[in-house]
Amino acid sequence: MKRAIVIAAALVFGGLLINAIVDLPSSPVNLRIAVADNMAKSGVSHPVTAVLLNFRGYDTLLEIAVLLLALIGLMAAGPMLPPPPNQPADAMLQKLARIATPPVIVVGGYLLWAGAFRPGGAFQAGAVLAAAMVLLHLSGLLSAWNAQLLPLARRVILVGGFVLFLCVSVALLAAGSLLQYPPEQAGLLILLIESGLTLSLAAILAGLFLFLSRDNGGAP
Amino acid sequence: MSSELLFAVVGALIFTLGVAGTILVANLLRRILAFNLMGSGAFLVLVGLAQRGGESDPVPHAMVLTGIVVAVAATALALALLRKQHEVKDSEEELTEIDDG
Amino acid sequence: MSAALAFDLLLSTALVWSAWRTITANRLDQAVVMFIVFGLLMTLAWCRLRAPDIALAEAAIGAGLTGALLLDALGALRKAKTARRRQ
Amino acid sequence: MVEPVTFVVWLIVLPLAWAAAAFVTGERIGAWLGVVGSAIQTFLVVWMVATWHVAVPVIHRVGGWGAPLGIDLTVDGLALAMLLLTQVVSLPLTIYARSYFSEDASKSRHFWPLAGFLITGLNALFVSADLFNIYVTLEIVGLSAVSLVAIGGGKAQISAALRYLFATLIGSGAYLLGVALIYGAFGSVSLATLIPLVGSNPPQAFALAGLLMLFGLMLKTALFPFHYWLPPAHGGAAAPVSALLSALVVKASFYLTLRLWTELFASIADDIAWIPALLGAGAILWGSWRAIQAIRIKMLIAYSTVAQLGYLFLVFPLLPGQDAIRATVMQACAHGAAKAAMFAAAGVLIKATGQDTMAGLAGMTGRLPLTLFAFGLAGMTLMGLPPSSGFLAKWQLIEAGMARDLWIIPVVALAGGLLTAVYIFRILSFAFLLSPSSVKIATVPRVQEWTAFALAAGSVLLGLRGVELMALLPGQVP
Repeated sequence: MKRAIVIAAALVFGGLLINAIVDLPSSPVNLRIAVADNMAKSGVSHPVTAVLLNFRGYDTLLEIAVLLLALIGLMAAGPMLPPPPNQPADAMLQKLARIATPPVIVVGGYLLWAGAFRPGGAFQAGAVLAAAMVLLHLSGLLSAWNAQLLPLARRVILVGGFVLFLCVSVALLAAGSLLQYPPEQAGLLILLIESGLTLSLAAILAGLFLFLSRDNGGAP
Repeated sequence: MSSELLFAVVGALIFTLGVAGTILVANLLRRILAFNLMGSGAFLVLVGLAQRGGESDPVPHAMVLTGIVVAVAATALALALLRKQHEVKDSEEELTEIDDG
Repeated sequence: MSAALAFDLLLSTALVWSAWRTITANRLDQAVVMFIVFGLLMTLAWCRLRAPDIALAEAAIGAGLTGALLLDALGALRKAKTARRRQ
Repeated sequence: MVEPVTFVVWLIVLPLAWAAAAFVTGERIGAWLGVVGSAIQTFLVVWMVATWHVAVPVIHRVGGWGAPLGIDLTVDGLALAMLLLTQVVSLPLTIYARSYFSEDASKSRHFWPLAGFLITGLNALFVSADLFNIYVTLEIVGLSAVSLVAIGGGKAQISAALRYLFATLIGSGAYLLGVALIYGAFGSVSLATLIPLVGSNPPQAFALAGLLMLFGLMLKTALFPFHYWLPPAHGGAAAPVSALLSALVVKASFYLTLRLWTELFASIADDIAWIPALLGAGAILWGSWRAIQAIRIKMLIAYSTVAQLGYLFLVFPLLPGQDAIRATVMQACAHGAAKAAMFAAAGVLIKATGQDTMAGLAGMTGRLPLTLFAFGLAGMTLMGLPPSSGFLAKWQLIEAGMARDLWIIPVVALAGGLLTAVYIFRILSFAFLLSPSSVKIATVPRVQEWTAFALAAGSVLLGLRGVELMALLPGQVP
């Protein structure tokens, strides 16, 4: 009964939604023009990076907060089993991981640097580095993290990029408002923020996996 | 219909599927999948609809990047809670078994 | 009909189909695999929408990391289940 | 001289900073950072209120770009009232929490960073004038609230957190699709840009977006019948968390509902205003009924929240009338302070007796008089007895309803007050009438009793100072 009602409601809703989308006249505001007009003052030449780190940089600051708090929530609530002893993993896989890691780091660095003028940036770079860490973990070269015993250095790396971003945002209050970059220094400041974010994002994204991954291989 | 509008319509369909799934599916891991479908559908509507004139628009691109990161944060939290729930269930069942014995 | 639009129609069908299978697949592992396929198809869709930044992020985070998290969770839940049966 | 409006940025930055610092330093320093940070925030917001004299909203353009390219923060009287409520309630709760969690390092280690992010999210939400930015703040609030519920780590907390998580995620998913449709329809997500563009004949996608966003927000506010997730989450969490959630978190999504209803969606809202009012009436009756039947103290308080949230929605047919907004803001503040006091007092009672049942309260008046007095005062506010702020809120609600000949509103409000009296007296009767049991009670630090009492006394005294609070709202004249 519930099933039939939900499916019927979903059909009606989907129909209305598609009808509304297809019927829509063109929009009165066009932000592409505003973005293009202000690109010269943004400090970067890739429009998406300009929106992400400058025009709507405040969204990004809060978004890193979401990521960080989800990681803390995960540590607070996640499985509390002790990490298993390192499994002697497949030698072939370890060799592969060892060979793959340096180029992956190079790719991450490239993506970070490329973000200023073409697709790429801190998120993609951080995600690629996090993937490398997950790969190292799966091949047994990097052990899982224990949420209950987190060394100070690791905590600092996890929040470092966010704190750097926050400090730059607040320092720029002197110019009048939060995150108001002076156009001449905008490029440099954005690169600084993105470099910090890349390291922290890599740690946080990998942490989402490494804090949870407790029972790989171990017999129950 | 332009390709962009086509993707917006597909996004609407996927969102609807996701909502129905989140409500109807009992298994919690599946509900997490369904919730992710909702998000992807909304992202497709956002970009597809904004670009229905055929011109690329960087503002929704940045919003979707933000949205993808928020979605993975929510998914990881949900999975952590789900795994903890299983762990708690297991240990409590063991306890009752010990009590019974 | 142009080749591009034909490709988009094909991609759209595949997207909706994989989303449908994600919800309706009989087994949980099939559902997770279908979801990862869906993520990869989304990456293609972002390329078609001229959003390479999102395509990169979707491939790395949406399909990659989320997929790894889901597979890991699936393994853990399954192990918990067999452990319970054995008792 | 520094303009007080720049303080609003500090209300967002400060809790972010102490949340991050508390994560690095651990629970002992983190607790102090939380208390000191909340004290500074309270000081700033009080200063803002004291120097507030403008009738037009004050705008802070983040990045210096200005909407629609950038994101604007807008402070008006309504936002300021909510900022005041948030800081004034969270300061005593941080002091309470520092004592409450002092014996349990594994819980407080995560409590402080999460509480900091939660307060950031609330403050940022109240002042954001950008629909997509509001989505991000909603996610901060939702995910940190869910994580806080899960901190206990017990079976009940984890399932409550999961249920809450799915509800809040469906809510924000619906909201996000609404934002996508609005960006598609108008090309902007800035409220200031959108409001003049809507006009009298908006496209169908706009109406659909309105329904999606308002539905998502009502789900997050736990409006009956979407309240299913609230009682286990608020009733199962640790006492300081329950207090934060019931007093503030549900008010945030309510605030957004009110704001979008009267500003952005005014053209479509008039025809459907009876729906939230009807659901609100349902919430008052159903929530009170379940509270009367409750066996556990915290479940009673949680169901009371479901009922009290109903009052907030009763005024919707009277919007955008200024008297209606005043009544509902007063109710939000009264309930915020009183409910925080009640959960704090319940936390003391549960720690002392070691059990969360009404029967455990037998004869507690002799042993914890201050805490029971606090509970009684908070109950007075919820019932709406003079001179409490709850009385002021209900009085304004009844007056606004009668001014428009909507008699049903006063009738429901008075019936709700009677039902509230039933469950408040029921819980007090256990404490007063039953003979003291011989069970030994644990000692609870006095600071927890006093903070609970301060919040309860505040909820009553606000009734005498209601005019000053209401003076913040003249900008809302239609």
